[in-house]
This record gives sequence, structure tokens and C-alpha cells, in this order.
Amino acid sequence: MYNTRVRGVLIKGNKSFADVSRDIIKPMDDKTPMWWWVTAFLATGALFWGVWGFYNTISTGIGEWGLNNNVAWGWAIINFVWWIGIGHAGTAFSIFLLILRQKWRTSINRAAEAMTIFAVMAAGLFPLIHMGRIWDGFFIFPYWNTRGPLWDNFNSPLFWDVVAISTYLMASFVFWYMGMIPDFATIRERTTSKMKKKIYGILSFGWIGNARGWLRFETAALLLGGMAAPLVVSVHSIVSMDFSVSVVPGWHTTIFPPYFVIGAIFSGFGMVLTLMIILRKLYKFKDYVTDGHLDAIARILTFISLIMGTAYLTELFMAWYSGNEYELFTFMKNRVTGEYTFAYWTMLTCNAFIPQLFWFKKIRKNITIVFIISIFINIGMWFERYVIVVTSLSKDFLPATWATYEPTITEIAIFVGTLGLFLLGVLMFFRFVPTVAISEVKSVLKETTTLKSFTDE
Amino acid sequence: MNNRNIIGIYDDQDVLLNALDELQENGVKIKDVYSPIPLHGVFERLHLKTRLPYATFIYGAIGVVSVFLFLYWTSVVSYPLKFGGKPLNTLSFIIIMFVLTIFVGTLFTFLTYFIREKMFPGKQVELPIPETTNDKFAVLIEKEVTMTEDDLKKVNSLLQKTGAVEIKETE
Amino acid sequence: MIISASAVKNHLKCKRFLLLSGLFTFLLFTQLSFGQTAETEANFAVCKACHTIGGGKLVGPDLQGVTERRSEAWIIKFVQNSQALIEAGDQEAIQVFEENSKIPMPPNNLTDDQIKDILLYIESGGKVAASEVVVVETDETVASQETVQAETPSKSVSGRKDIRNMQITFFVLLVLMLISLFDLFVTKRLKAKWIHYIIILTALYIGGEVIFVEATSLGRQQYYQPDQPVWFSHKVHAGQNQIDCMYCHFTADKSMHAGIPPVAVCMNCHNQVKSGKNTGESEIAKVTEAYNNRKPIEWIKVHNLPDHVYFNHAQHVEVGKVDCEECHGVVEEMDEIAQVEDLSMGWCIDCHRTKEVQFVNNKFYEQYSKMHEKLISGEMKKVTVADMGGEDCQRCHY
Amino acid sequence: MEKKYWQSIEEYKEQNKGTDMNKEPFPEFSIEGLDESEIKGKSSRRDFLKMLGFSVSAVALVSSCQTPVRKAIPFLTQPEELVPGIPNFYASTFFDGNDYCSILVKTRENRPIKIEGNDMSPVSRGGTSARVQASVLNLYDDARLKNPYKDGAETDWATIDKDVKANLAALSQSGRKVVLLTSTIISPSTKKLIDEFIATYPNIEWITYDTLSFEAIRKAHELNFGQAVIPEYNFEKAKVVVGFSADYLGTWLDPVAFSKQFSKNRKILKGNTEMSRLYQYESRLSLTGSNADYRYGVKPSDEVTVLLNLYNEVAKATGMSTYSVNSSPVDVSKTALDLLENKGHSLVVSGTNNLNIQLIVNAINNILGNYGSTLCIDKPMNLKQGSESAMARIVNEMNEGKVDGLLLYNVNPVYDYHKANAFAEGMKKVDFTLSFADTKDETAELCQYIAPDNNYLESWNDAEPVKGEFSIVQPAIRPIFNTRQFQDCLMKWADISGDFSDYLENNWKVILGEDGFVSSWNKVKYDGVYSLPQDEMQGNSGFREQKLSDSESGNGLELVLYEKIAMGTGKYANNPWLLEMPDPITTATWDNYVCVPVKYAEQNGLVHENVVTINGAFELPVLVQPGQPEGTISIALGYGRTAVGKAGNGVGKNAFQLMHISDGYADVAGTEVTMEKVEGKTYELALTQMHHTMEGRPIARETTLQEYIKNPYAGNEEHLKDEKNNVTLYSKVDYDGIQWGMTIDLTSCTGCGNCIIACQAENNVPVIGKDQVRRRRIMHWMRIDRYFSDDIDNPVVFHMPVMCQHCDNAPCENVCPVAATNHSDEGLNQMAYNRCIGTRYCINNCPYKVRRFNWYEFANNNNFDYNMNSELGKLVLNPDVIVRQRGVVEKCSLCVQRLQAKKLEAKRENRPLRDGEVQTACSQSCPTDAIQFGNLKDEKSVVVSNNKEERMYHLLERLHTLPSTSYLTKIVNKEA
Repeated sequence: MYNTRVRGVLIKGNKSFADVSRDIIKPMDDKTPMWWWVTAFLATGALFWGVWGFYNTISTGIGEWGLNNNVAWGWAIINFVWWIGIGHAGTAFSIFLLILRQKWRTSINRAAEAMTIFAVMAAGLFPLIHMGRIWDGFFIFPYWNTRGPLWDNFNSPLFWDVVAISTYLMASFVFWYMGMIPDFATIRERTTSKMKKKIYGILSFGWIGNARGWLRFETAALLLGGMAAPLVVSVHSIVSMDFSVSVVPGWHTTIFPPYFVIGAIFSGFGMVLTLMIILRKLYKFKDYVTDGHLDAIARILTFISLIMGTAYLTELFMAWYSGNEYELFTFMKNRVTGEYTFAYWTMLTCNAFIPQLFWFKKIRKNITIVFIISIFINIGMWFERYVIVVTSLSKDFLPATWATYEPTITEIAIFVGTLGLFLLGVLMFFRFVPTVAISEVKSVLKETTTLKSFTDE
Repeated sequence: MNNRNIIGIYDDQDVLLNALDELQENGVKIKDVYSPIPLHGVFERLHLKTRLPYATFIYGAIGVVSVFLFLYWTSVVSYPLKFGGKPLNTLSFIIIMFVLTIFVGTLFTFLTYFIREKMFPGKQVELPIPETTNDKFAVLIEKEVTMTEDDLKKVNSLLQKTGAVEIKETE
Repeated sequence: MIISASAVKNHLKCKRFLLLSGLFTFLLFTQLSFGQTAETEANFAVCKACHTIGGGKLVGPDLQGVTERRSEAWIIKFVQNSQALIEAGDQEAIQVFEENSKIPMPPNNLTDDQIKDILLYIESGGKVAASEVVVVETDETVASQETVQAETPSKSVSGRKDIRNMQITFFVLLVLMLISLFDLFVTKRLKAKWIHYIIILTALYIGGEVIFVEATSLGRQQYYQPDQPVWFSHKVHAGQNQIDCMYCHFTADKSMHAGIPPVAVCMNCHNQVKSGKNTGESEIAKVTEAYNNRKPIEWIKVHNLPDHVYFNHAQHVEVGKVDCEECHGVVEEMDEIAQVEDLSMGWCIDCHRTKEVQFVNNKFYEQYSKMHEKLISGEMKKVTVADMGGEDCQRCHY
Repeated sequence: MEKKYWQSIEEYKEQNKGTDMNKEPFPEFSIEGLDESEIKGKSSRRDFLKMLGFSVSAVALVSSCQTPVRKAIPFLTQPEELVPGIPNFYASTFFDGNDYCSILVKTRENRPIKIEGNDMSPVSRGGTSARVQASVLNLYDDARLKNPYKDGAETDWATIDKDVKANLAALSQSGRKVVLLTSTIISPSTKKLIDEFIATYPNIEWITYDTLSFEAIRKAHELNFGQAVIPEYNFEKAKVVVGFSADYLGTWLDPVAFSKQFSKNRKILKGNTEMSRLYQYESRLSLTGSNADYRYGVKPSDEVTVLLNLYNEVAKATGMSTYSVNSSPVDVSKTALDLLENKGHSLVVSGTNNLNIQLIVNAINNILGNYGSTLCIDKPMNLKQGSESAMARIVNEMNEGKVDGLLLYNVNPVYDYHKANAFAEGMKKVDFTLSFADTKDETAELCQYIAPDNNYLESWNDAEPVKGEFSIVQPAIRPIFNTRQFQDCLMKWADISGDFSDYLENNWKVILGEDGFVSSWNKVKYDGVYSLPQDEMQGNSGFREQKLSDSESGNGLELVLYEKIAMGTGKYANNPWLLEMPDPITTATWDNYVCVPVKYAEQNGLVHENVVTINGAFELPVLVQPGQPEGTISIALGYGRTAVGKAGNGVGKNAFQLMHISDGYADVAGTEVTMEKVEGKTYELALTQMHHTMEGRPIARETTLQEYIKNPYAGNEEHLKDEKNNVTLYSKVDYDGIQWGMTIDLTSCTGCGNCIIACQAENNVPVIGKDQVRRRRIMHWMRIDRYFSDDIDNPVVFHMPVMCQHCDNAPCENVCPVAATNHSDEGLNQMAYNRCIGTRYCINNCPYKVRRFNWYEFANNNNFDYNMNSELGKLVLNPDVIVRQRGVVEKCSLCVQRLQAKKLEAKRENRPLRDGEVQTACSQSCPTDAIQFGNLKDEKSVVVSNNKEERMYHLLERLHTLPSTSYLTKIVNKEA
């Protein structure tokens, strides 16, 4: 049982069910605010720049990027992993906190899941654009063909990637959409606009909310969640295998799967924190996303940050302990010291040191600082991928081939474009979809809001 | 068939659950309950069950077997190609089988849910009490032909007694 | 089919026997007998352009029984240089010359022994008297040819119709589907909605299949049959006149290209044959004109492979002993040449998977010791091209 | 008749092609005719000729989704020797005035596509050099003149003939002087023809001019032996070679022959432990120096002192008089001891064009009794016969107006003469100037007439590089353009009837004798070479001693000019293959630069890519070069051409005017210069390798001969360890019949880079330009890694060819999602380009980094305006190999097209494969036989026996990739 005396009041403001519906749906009924238009304009601009990057890459060639014979993966893969990592928060929230019976997830999971969808979509663009012959990209699917038939290489982590990412995108979308159906029905029944009634009527699939419907709904949600839970672990494990299955020093380590999964959750929670702080500010959702919520995320981040720090240290230890000179060179002479010192220490600082500030309650309570730290985490996680991809490739086995890598304007454009895409997606989500899971909040509302519940005991 | 229902509307989940108990004790057959949130108490009291988990299990089982057969056939039988000195039938299959099983399970569970619920995009529905999607809980009691006026009265009073804020009769 | 079955059985029996009696002698033996056959046969290929053995008169007389009609010495002289013999006033020669519309037989650069071999070859009716093995081999090729003949023509005709039928079906169904969709949502004339559903689902299924088939054949040219600058009929040349493929496409056994014959090759015969039964003089005149104006004929290439495919005729024709018909269809029944097979990778690979290599006949394969052991121990029944790496990418793509 | 499936045939563009081929029933068909159709056809792929091999045109797409109609145009009469689809090989000879090589020209459908070495030649013995390999591309150079020129405008040969004859006749009648300035001519027939030509016009003076002269060697031999010759050097017999600034493995005199000879003495295989020892004293790090067992950096001005000290040591030991001399900056006693121990089996050579130095060298060789064994003046080399004094005289006379006619053949003095300006000025005072240049080069631009010569692949000629050793030049293609062979011009103008091929044949009747001439002449043409019966070699009789003298060491910064392996003296400056070939020492492409010693750079604050001015005159970028001796800098020659073609114009700077002149001898080294840093300015250099040490990793393994004799596994201990440690769960792949493999002997490999160009020519490897090379995207399928170790001022240098290792456990194969790369039944790591979608994962996962990505469309792209963007240049493409599309990964295929061809040949001939029959482009071209190729399943093959050597190891074998390529440790003949 949720003990409000111990855990604090989850939803503040003594809300009734009607208040919840009203509060959450209100932003959707309001006139589109100015900040929305401004941000959407900026996001669209960024997206268009990204489209230019795409066009330039496809029409001219991957040569427009800063890659070379040695460093054949660059920003595209860094950003891919970064986005995928961010995309882990939604499902992680929904599933793990569900399993752990964390009631406070209800105010956040909708937004987190939406973020997942858009982040995975942004991530999915990178493997596409990064192909040399995007027009032949369908070769990657093992479809029946007249070449023998010729199938794919099922040993390739990239194939696993394709399977895992598409499964993940599908599963998280399904899960996310399932959760929204009752809320769409709520909007459908509340709204006075005929247009909205029609649209949300279609979106709600004819939800009526009777007992049997709710039972099946809950069971299905639980099943989908249950299946998605191992997926959360496996997807980023598989992404990590892109690296760990290879022979490249600094990639070829068994620590990668757990390290990546944790890293993904870390970056995902970081991004959730960033977004939720913005959301509660803009939509005045302080009653739903309370300081307590943020505090909880911050605590988790502190914990994960410690794991990350351990992983970094383990890597260094293993490089030394394995006696592998290539590995040792990569870590000691190309990361800790050497050409990529800056990237390595940025990563370490942002991921392992800065989140330790959350040990202090004062800092956890200061939303501005929390916001800034969450941004640092996002940056740190980006650098982590940068360190992994670039440093390992640039100086690998044969010194004669060593080469450095610098991104070009096209690569930057593509990255900014995906930021735009993500932002635009989030904006649409803010505007047209209930940003907090209404029915889920309601279902935990009673036991978590009023202090009565335990005084009665 | 007479479709008239007596509907008791409640505004609190606990009150509703108590009401259900009381109604059932008094032999009132409850046809359905509409609520804005899922209530386990309701499922228990109405003795509702679902076989969705079994379906999911079957999908998963079919998924894992067919994916393995496909992988084995393509890389060992149909067009065996040698990759990096590995045997044709490799451990890599496990990863793909694992993920694709989830894929198959998720997708088909999702579809099964909608098929069972007969839900589809654009389905037109008319709710007896639209507020049940917001903050009201509605108990539907079918007004059977056999019901006498007394019975109806009893139901009405029971509803009232258990804290219904409103009682309605609908087609 | 009966022939083919017995031939295969014979062949197997023979093989088992030979394997017992020792691989080496077998190789040596077949090698020798094949050597003679091949040379004489190749030499006779030139003759085949104008003569048959028991197939009636072509440009020149039927050669069946020629050794009975003429003396060997005379034949040798005539074959080596007929015009010289005629000019020398040899009565027999002049008679032959006049009997055959005064078409001179071109001189041949053959030795006396080679001509004697050819005569032996003619006497045996187009076969070299050799070991049983060879006979069996020949039987088998005959058999396989027959099966090919039985299947291919129907394929070339009906296949093309199939495609057109599919296209028509596709459009009909597309229209039907649109109508039923329109009715379903707008006009709502038909009350029985299941009819709509059936129509839509069928249309989707068949449409999908048509699209798939069309998409996979994109860039392929099955049943491609362009108009050539000269109306050249393979049916007349290869079919009725029985000219050997290799007479014109003479590089097929040594080069990657089968080669389109130079005009000079046409002129070997057509400096005498000036009119044909289908087109009269007009088409042959084009050839003569091209030769005289020294302007080659621009044929349109029918069998095209993508640039990323390396195909070598010599490997298939000379080494693999694949018949021309297996890939090009029954050319002798086509007037204008058409592409019968789709020439897709799957088609190549399918053949590679089933076709046996000349494993025991060609000494090249001696170095594959493990496979020889497996054959002897019975672990392998036959050695297909795929067993020799015929499924590898870099057999065809480099 | 059935309705046709295709309806659009009427729409095909009419092609007016193939008309040229009918002008005469001659085997070759016109390339020009093809050229036009190719422009229309836009065939980017390998097979603009593939469809039938003769002439096929792909007509532009009729509509976007229909397959193009391809036409097949057969020959009218097919020549007997030409079978479309089958290559023909013609024996011929490469000689460009500097380098000599006996070659085989591979032609397909009568267009030369590849040069291979001629095994029959006793001189070049099947070896080639990078320039020889690349010379085939010169045939298809867009800059070649397509017509003769008169006063800068195109004209026809009739006009040229008329004008030239009139001019020559007029000059002859008035007895005015005409100069025929040619490069060294080693063709006996041409020499005879020139004599006849001069007989017709007796006012002509024939002057031979070499860009880099060897006159001092000949003069020294004249003084010592009375014969002004360059002796034949025989490195094979020399157990100790002492070189003084002679880069004989790279560029000096006849590097192909010398590499072959040199490597024969350094094969530590099958228990042989005899090995020659190489000392090198040099003023820059040359290729030879990088292969030396002992290398000493010496300033050019110190060379005399060092040599004289060496002479003294040798003379002292043999009881001869010594000279007083300054003390040597480097210790020569060890060298002297070694030389004395190997009397008669040693060789001292100097590349310095200085009479005194060459006299000392001769004296040392004489004392050591090397004449008659490693040096032979009775069988002299005919290369490098140029006369500097005559050239200087002519330039003076020209400027004085005493020369009224100038015929220039195969020379470009306006570019490469050290007094180029004086020459150019002088030319203005000459009334009648004519150049036989095949491009409008710097000199030809100033000429009234240009009578373009044929490319050597279009010409008839003969050659006698060494007395008594002949070879034949025969055309592999008809002249592509309206050009005429130099010799034919001379014959025409001297009214000698017939053409030069007849003349040649007649001349050979003298050599071969009239009896059975046809067959013996055919044999010569077939073999490409002919040797006269050898006389017994003479000893060092009649040595006339000369006075030797010492000279003072210089104080200033001394400049060393040198020929780059790729660029030479700049004759091929428009050859994109050579421009992009990484220098074996600096790995730089596309530029020349100043090599600065490491210490000097530190002291003067110079770093890589800084810009300096030399003598305040011209700016060049700096490349800090380990091994560059103190007090010296070096600059490559052959760059800075202004009129050579679009690829080479303006690449680098011309340094010929900085030649060192002393006593009338122009030498590359010794000019004292000043060097100033240009502050704040940098110039980007395109290097293919930026990191120069091995970081202590066991990559190129090395040991000394002594260690090796003690323990054959010396230097290769890692191999044993890794063999033991490498365990696997998987069963080893079991090949049947064939498993292709390669061995690379690091002891033999000199790093000459010839294989890179051979591979490029064989496999249609694109040229990508300086900017892309700088981005580290060079497309070469094989590279030669160069590592420095030990002392940075005098480093040990390793050259290590690395191409795809064809690993059995290939990491790249595992990671390709679409199965575009996998393993073949013959152990090849195969790459199916048309399946590749370009994820580049394989590139990352290849520990050897031998995979290449097509970053752009490198063919038919104006941004890469090299041979693959030219309809003419594309004719060099190998039709058996596809030109890769943008976005796919490519790599070394072990020349699978050659393997398949040889397999087919064996099958058709009904026999198993023979060892050594199948060769890749790199192994075939290797002048030191360092790269060996063969079947690992053939127990008798060279590769198997090499793999049994204790020296064998695999690159990065700890990774357990099980490569099919193995390396043999480098053995240095050095005392520990």
C-alpha cells in the first residue's frame, strides 16, 4: 500500500477526478500559445537543415561526411546510439517502475513514452542515412527474392539491430498508444468541438470503459509491458553488440551490454528530467509532476551515475588487467591521456561526477540546478558515445592506418535535423495528446493524494 | 429484447465497490460497470476473466519455433554461406529468436485485444453516461421483463442507499 | 523419357564399374577417345553448314554413303580444293558442281588424315566409333535435349502470355477494387458488404503478387525479342539447315563471349546463297551490302547481363559441357531470337546447385582429393557446381 | 510473327560508330570510333566493351524504367589472333629516355590495359617499376596531341612534311647549323637511322641530353680505362655493396634490374643463410638507404672526404699509397674491413655526378678487384649517354644566334634543364624549331612545329640497354590519334622509303643474319628479347690511376634534389596514378616539399606543413623527415610542370634550377641554399600515413642475420606464443583442392611501390585527388606501411605491404548484415559489390584496415577529373573488373579475375593448376619477388614452403583471424 506519510503526497492540490481531466486536457483546449509557435518554427528550421543534410548525403555521397578509411563510423552512429539511449527512458519508466510498483511513474510515463517514440524515430534515421547505398537498403530484410534466394547474415549485429530497433519501436508505440486510448475517449466525451470529437473518436477506437474492457485492457497492457521489459534490456544490449562483437580495441569488451543498458537508462532519465521540468513549467503541472517526482528521478540518477562510474573504472581496470597492449593503448593513451582527453574527461565529469551533486538535498530541491545537471547528463552521454566510437577507431591496431576524424557541416546538419524532428514530435505531443496519463493518474489518485487514507487505518 | 437499463451513478470508487457488494448481496444482477479507471474490485465482484495471456503464450511459442526454423533453413539449407569461420548454425540465432518472439507476441497480442474487444479506428459508440470517462462510475442493471415494480423500486432504493448520486433509466 | 531413364541407369552402372576398375585408367581412356571425337566433330562442324548425314540435301548433297559413291582419293582432293579440281577438268567434279546449282565448295585446310577421319565419322552416321562410355554420354545428351525440347517452346510462348494476362488481371482487379471501395463508403448500393470485402482482399492479394513479380523482373528482359536490323532466322539456319551453333558463334568455347559472327562468316555461304525462302533476296542483300560497304551490321543484343555479372561462355560450353539450349532455349525453332530464361541470379544458382561438373573427366579436378575420396566412399553421390564453390559470390561478381 | 515485347526500338539513337574500323581490314579497330559512342553511351561500368568485347554501345535509357537497348557490333572480318574476351600479350619494351624495362603488354580487344614484366629478359627479368606500370595510362592521356601543330594551330602531316623538308633543305643548303637534341637513344636501329638522316642533312649536329646526367661516371671511366662508358653493374655477385648517394633500388640508372639482382642475394629461405650486406652513405633518406643494413647520413660536401677516407683505409690495407685527407665525419673502417674481406665480390657505387668522386669510386673498385666481376666495362650500359658539355655549348650557341634549326626529341629542357631560362631565350633566336613531343610540353609550346610522336605502345623500335642485350618495341595498338613515330618522320624527311617497321626489320637482318630470318625474327618478336653470345669478361686490366683530391666540408644548408619513385624527372607529371602514388619514404602524394631534418626543424620552429622559402625564391611546404642528415634539406624533382595536362599542371614546384654545378657537371646535391620560414602560412600535404612508429607492437618483425642463424625464430618469438595461445571452439575450415595464399618476405621487399600501381591498373582502382587523400580516403587496394624505429636521425625503416589478408576467421565477414562479404570455397574473403549497402561496419572491424569505401562516385564525376572521367582514359580499365559504384565497400580480391582466368585455362587444357602459374598483379610485378602467391593446398608450392619457414608469421595473429597471407620476418645483415 502506498504510504503517503512515508512517501509524501503524490498528486498535490487535493484534486478530484474531474480536476485531473480538466487540468490535463486544458492545454489542448487552450489557444495554441506563442512559445509553441516559436519553438515549432525553430524546430522546423532545424528539421529543414537536417533535410538538407540528408539530401546532400544521398545526392553526393557519404564522402560529404568527415569519415575516412579508418574511422568509418562517426557522428551518425554516435547520434544513433545517443538517441536510442534516450529512447530507453519511456519504456524503462513504464515497465520497471510498474514492476517495482512505483506509483509516481503515472504522472511521467506518458511523456516518457512519447519521448521514446520520437527518440527512436530520430535514432532510426541514422542507420538509414549512414548507408552508402540507401536505395538498396531493403537488402537488409530477409525477404524471398530471385537471387537464389539470397538471405542475410544473421551473425551481423547490424541485422540484430534492425530487428531489435524495429521491434522496440513497434512495441513501445503499441504500448504507448494502448495507454492513450482511454484518455482519448475522455477527450472525445468532454470536448464540445465537433472536429475534435470526430478525430479523438477515431483515435479512441470506440473505447467505452466498461468492466470487461478495463479487464482486457489491463491484462493486455500488462502483457505488452511484460514483453517489453526484456526488450528494454535486449535492445541496448544489441546496440552495444555493434561494438562489443567487433575486434576493435575499446569495443571488444563483455562489459558493454550492461554498461550500455545502464547508460541508456541514465541518458533517458536525464532527458526525461529535462523534459518534465519544462513540461511542468509550461503547463503548470506542478501538482502532477511534483518536486517529489523530480527528487525521485534525481535519486535514481545518482545511483545510476555510480554504476556508470564503476563501469568506466572497470573498463580501465580490464584494459590493464587483460595485458592487451592495444586495449591498454586505447584507454590509457588515447582516452585518459592523448588526443581525445577532452572528450573522455567531459564524459567522466558529466556522467560520473556531476550527478553526485544530487546527494545534497538542497541541490535536488533547486529545480534550476537539477535542470542544468540534466542537460550535463545529456551532453556527457553524447560524449560517452563519441569516446567509444571515435577514439577506438581512430587509433586501432596498425599505427600506419591511424587517422583522425572531424565532423563536417553535413553531419552536424543531420544531427540538428534530428533534434528538430524530436522537438517537433514532442511539441505535437504537447499540443494534441494528453501529456499525463489521465486514467492512470486517476487510478492512483485516491490512495496517494489524501492524507486521510492512512489516518483512517 | 428489452434494452432498458437502470443506471446508478457514483462518484467515488470505494463507494462504488461497497455498493456493488450490497447490490449483489441483495440479489441484484449487475450487467456492467463503467468507470474512468480500472478497478480490480469490480473485476472480482463481477467474476470477469480473460484468456489473453494464453493467447500471448501461444503466439510466443509459435514465434520462437518459426523464427528458428526460418533462420535454420535460410542459413543452413537454402543458401549456406560461410561467415568468418563460424558454423552455419550459430548462436547468433538466439538473439534474433529472442527479439522476434517478442515482436510476434506484442503485435499479435495487441491485435487480439482489439479483435476481442471489437474495437477499431473510427468505431462509433454511444456511452450511456459520458461522464464515466471523466469522474463518474456507473453501474448498469438490466431492467429485465420479469422485473416487477417492486424489484425496480428495490433496486432504486438500494442504489440510493449505497450512495449513488444519480439514478437513470436508459434505453 | 524412357531413353533418358535407361541412359541414366546405364551411366550409373558404367560409373560404378569404372570406379572399381580404377580411376586413372578411366580418365586416360575417356580422354583419348574424346580427343579424337572432338577434333573430327569440330572439323565436321564446317561441313555441317552445307551438308547433312542422312538428313537430305542442303546447300550441298547429303553425305550419307558418300564413300560408296566416290573414291576416297577423289574426295580428299575435292574437299581440299574443289575449284582446282573443276578447273583441272575432272568430270566427276564438274558434274557435282553443276548438280548443285554451281555453288562452289570453299577450299578446306585439312590434312588427308583429317579428311579420312571425317569420312569414318560420316560412315558411322555422325558418331565416332568409340567406347561405350562415349555412347552413353551421347545418349544422355540426346535425352536431355529431348526433355528440353519438350518443355521449352511451351514456356517461351505461354510465359509471355502469362505476363500479359497478369497485367490485364491486375488492372481489372484494380478497377473492381476501386468501385467496391467507392460503393462501400459513398454510394452504399450493395447491401451485402462481404462481397466488397472479398473483392478487395482478392484484388489486394493478386495485385501484390503482380507487383512483386513485376518488381523482381525489373531490369530483366525475359521474352525480350527485338527486331533485328537483318531479319535473320535461326529457325532456318540452325533448325532446317542444321548449322552447328559453334559454326557462327565460334568463340563460345574459348572466350567469355560467344561472339556475334563477323559478316565474313555469313559470307562463307552467302556469297553463293543469294535468296532464302522466307524473305527472298532482300535480307541477304543487306548482308552482302554490309560486307561490300565494309560496314558491320548493328545487331541488337538480346541476352544482356548486368555489368556486375561476369559470365564466361568458355567455362560453360567447353568446360562444363552445357548445351546452348539450356540457357538460350530451342533456338532452332525461333525465327527471331528471343530470351527464354529470365537470366536471374536465382536461375543461375539453381543450375549450379544441380548441374554436375566434369569431375572425373577433367584432370583439373584431380587436385580436389577430399571430394574424390568422398565420391569413392559414397559419401557424395555427385559433384555439383555448387560443391566446387558455384554458390560463391566471386564466381560471377568481381 | 508474335507481337514484340519491346516496342521502343525505333527510338534508339543512331550511332555512327565503328566506321573507322572498316577503312582497312586490319586487326585493330579504331579507338576513336569507340570514343564517340562511349560519350553517348555514358558507360561508367567496367564493360563498355564487355557485351561482346568488340564494340558495343549502350544507348541511353529510352525511358527511365526500361532497360537500355544494347547493340552488338561484330567485326566485319574477325582477325585470327583476336578473340573478344581473351587477352593478348605482346612482348615489348619500355624506354622513356631514362628507365628501361622489358615488358609484356596485355591487350583486350586490342587495347593495352596492363603492363607486366617480361620474364625472358636477362636485364629486367620480369620486374617492373611503378612508372612502367603506370605508363599504360599515358597512352590514354587526354593531354596527348591529336594532330601535328604549326605555329600553335593544328595542321596535317602533309603541311608538316612540306614545311620541314623545305626548312631543312634551305638550312642545309646554306650550311647553317641545325641541332637534333634527343634524350639518350638506346635503339641501334634508331641510331642508325639518325646517322642516315644526318647524312642527308649534314648540317645537323646530334646532341644527347639527359635530364640528370651520368657524364662523370663515363668521364671517370674514360680517364681510368680509356672508355667513356657506364659499366654494367652486377649486384647479384656483390656480397658487400657500398652506395654513396646512389638510389639504385629506387631511381638510379636501372632500378628494375638492380632490384632483381640485389634481392637474389638476400633470400633467407630454405636454410640459406648467405646474404649480401649493404652500406649506404647518403645525404637524404632514399629507398636504398631505407633498405640498407648500415646507413650513414652524409652531407653532400662531405662525400668526397668520406670516400677518400674509405679509399685510404682500403689502400692502406692493400699496401698502396694513401692521400692526405680531412678526418671523415663518419666511421668508415667497418665498411673498409667488409670490403676487403670480400675482394672481388663487392661493389662501390656513387650516384653523384662529380668526376673526382667517380674517380675515387673507380679507384676503390679497382683495388678491390671488382672490375670483371661486379662491374664490367666491356659490356657497358647504353643508358644515360647525355653530354653536359655539348648541351652547355649548344645553349651558348643558341643564345649567340649560331643555331638556326632545332629538332627536339623526347626532351623538355625548358622545364628540366638547370638553365632553363637560357635555353628558352636561346630558342627564340632559332629560326626553325620543331618538337616531337607527344604533348604540348613547356618546350614544345615554344616550338614552331610539333610533330607528335606515337606513344611507345603504338611504336616499332628496338633497344639495347646493355651491350649485346636487345629487346623489341612493338605496337600493341594502332596510333589512337593522328600522330607519327619520330623515326617515321626522319625517314620521310630524309626520303628513305618504307616505314620504320620495315627499316627495323631490315636492320635486324644484320643482327640475326639472313638465314631463317623470318622465323628467328618472329621469335625475337615473340620473346621480345634477344641476346648476343657473351664474351668472357675482362679483368681490371689497364687501370690508369688518376690523381684524387679531397674537398672541404661546406658550412651552409645544403640542398639535395632527388627523383621521387613515382615522379622521376617529371615526364609523367600528368599521370594521375603516379601523382597519387604515396612516396615510399614520406608517404606523401600529389606534391613536392622540403624534407627537413628533425633536429633542424626543432631548432628553427618548423613543423609539418609550415611553408618556407628557398633562397627567397619559391615557397614550399615543410615535411619533417627522420633520417634527413643534419645540414641538408631535400626537394623532389619532377614537379611544378606548367604544360603537362590537367592533372599535373601546377602540382608542386620546379626545383631544377637549384642543381649544383661544379666543374661543368650538374649534380642533384650540394647547392648551398638559405631557407626562411614564412610566418603564419601553412600548406596542406596529403600523406597516406601520419603515424610513423609501431608503438612497440609486433607488426613488422625484425632480426639480424646472426640472431637468425642462432635461432631461426629470432624476432618471431611472438608467433610461437600466439600459436600456442590461440585456441578456438570452432573447427578449422577445411578446404579442398584450392586455398589461395600469399607470402610476403619483408627481407626482400624494398618498398618500391610498384605493386600499388600494378594493382591499381589491374583492378580499376580510382584516383581520388589530393583533398580526398588528405582526408585519408586513398582507394589503393594495397598499401605499403612504412615504420621508423630506433634513432630518429637515422632510423631503421620498415616497408610492409598490406592488402586484404583473406582471413579464414575474417572479422569483416561476421558483421555485414546483408551477406555482401563472405568466404569462398577457395579461401577468398569475397566482396560482392552489388550486394553491399555500405554500412561500413566491415571497415571498422577489419584490424588491417584494408577495406575501402567509395565515398563518392569516382567514375564519371567532374569532381574527380582523372582518367575515369575521361572517355579516353577509361579505355585503360580492365574489362574483367567492375568499376565500383558509389557507396560500396571494395578491397583486394587477390585478383580473382586472374585466378579464374588461369583456372579456366587449366580446365580447358585438361590439367591441374601449376604452381607459379597463377599470379596476382602485385606478385607478378614484384621486382624483388618479395610477394609470392599460390595454392596453399599444393604441397609443392612456393607459398607452402615459405609458410614452413620459421620466419613466417601472420599480421596481428593474436587476434586469431587466421589470414591466408603471411609475412616473413625482416632480416638485417647487421652485427649486433
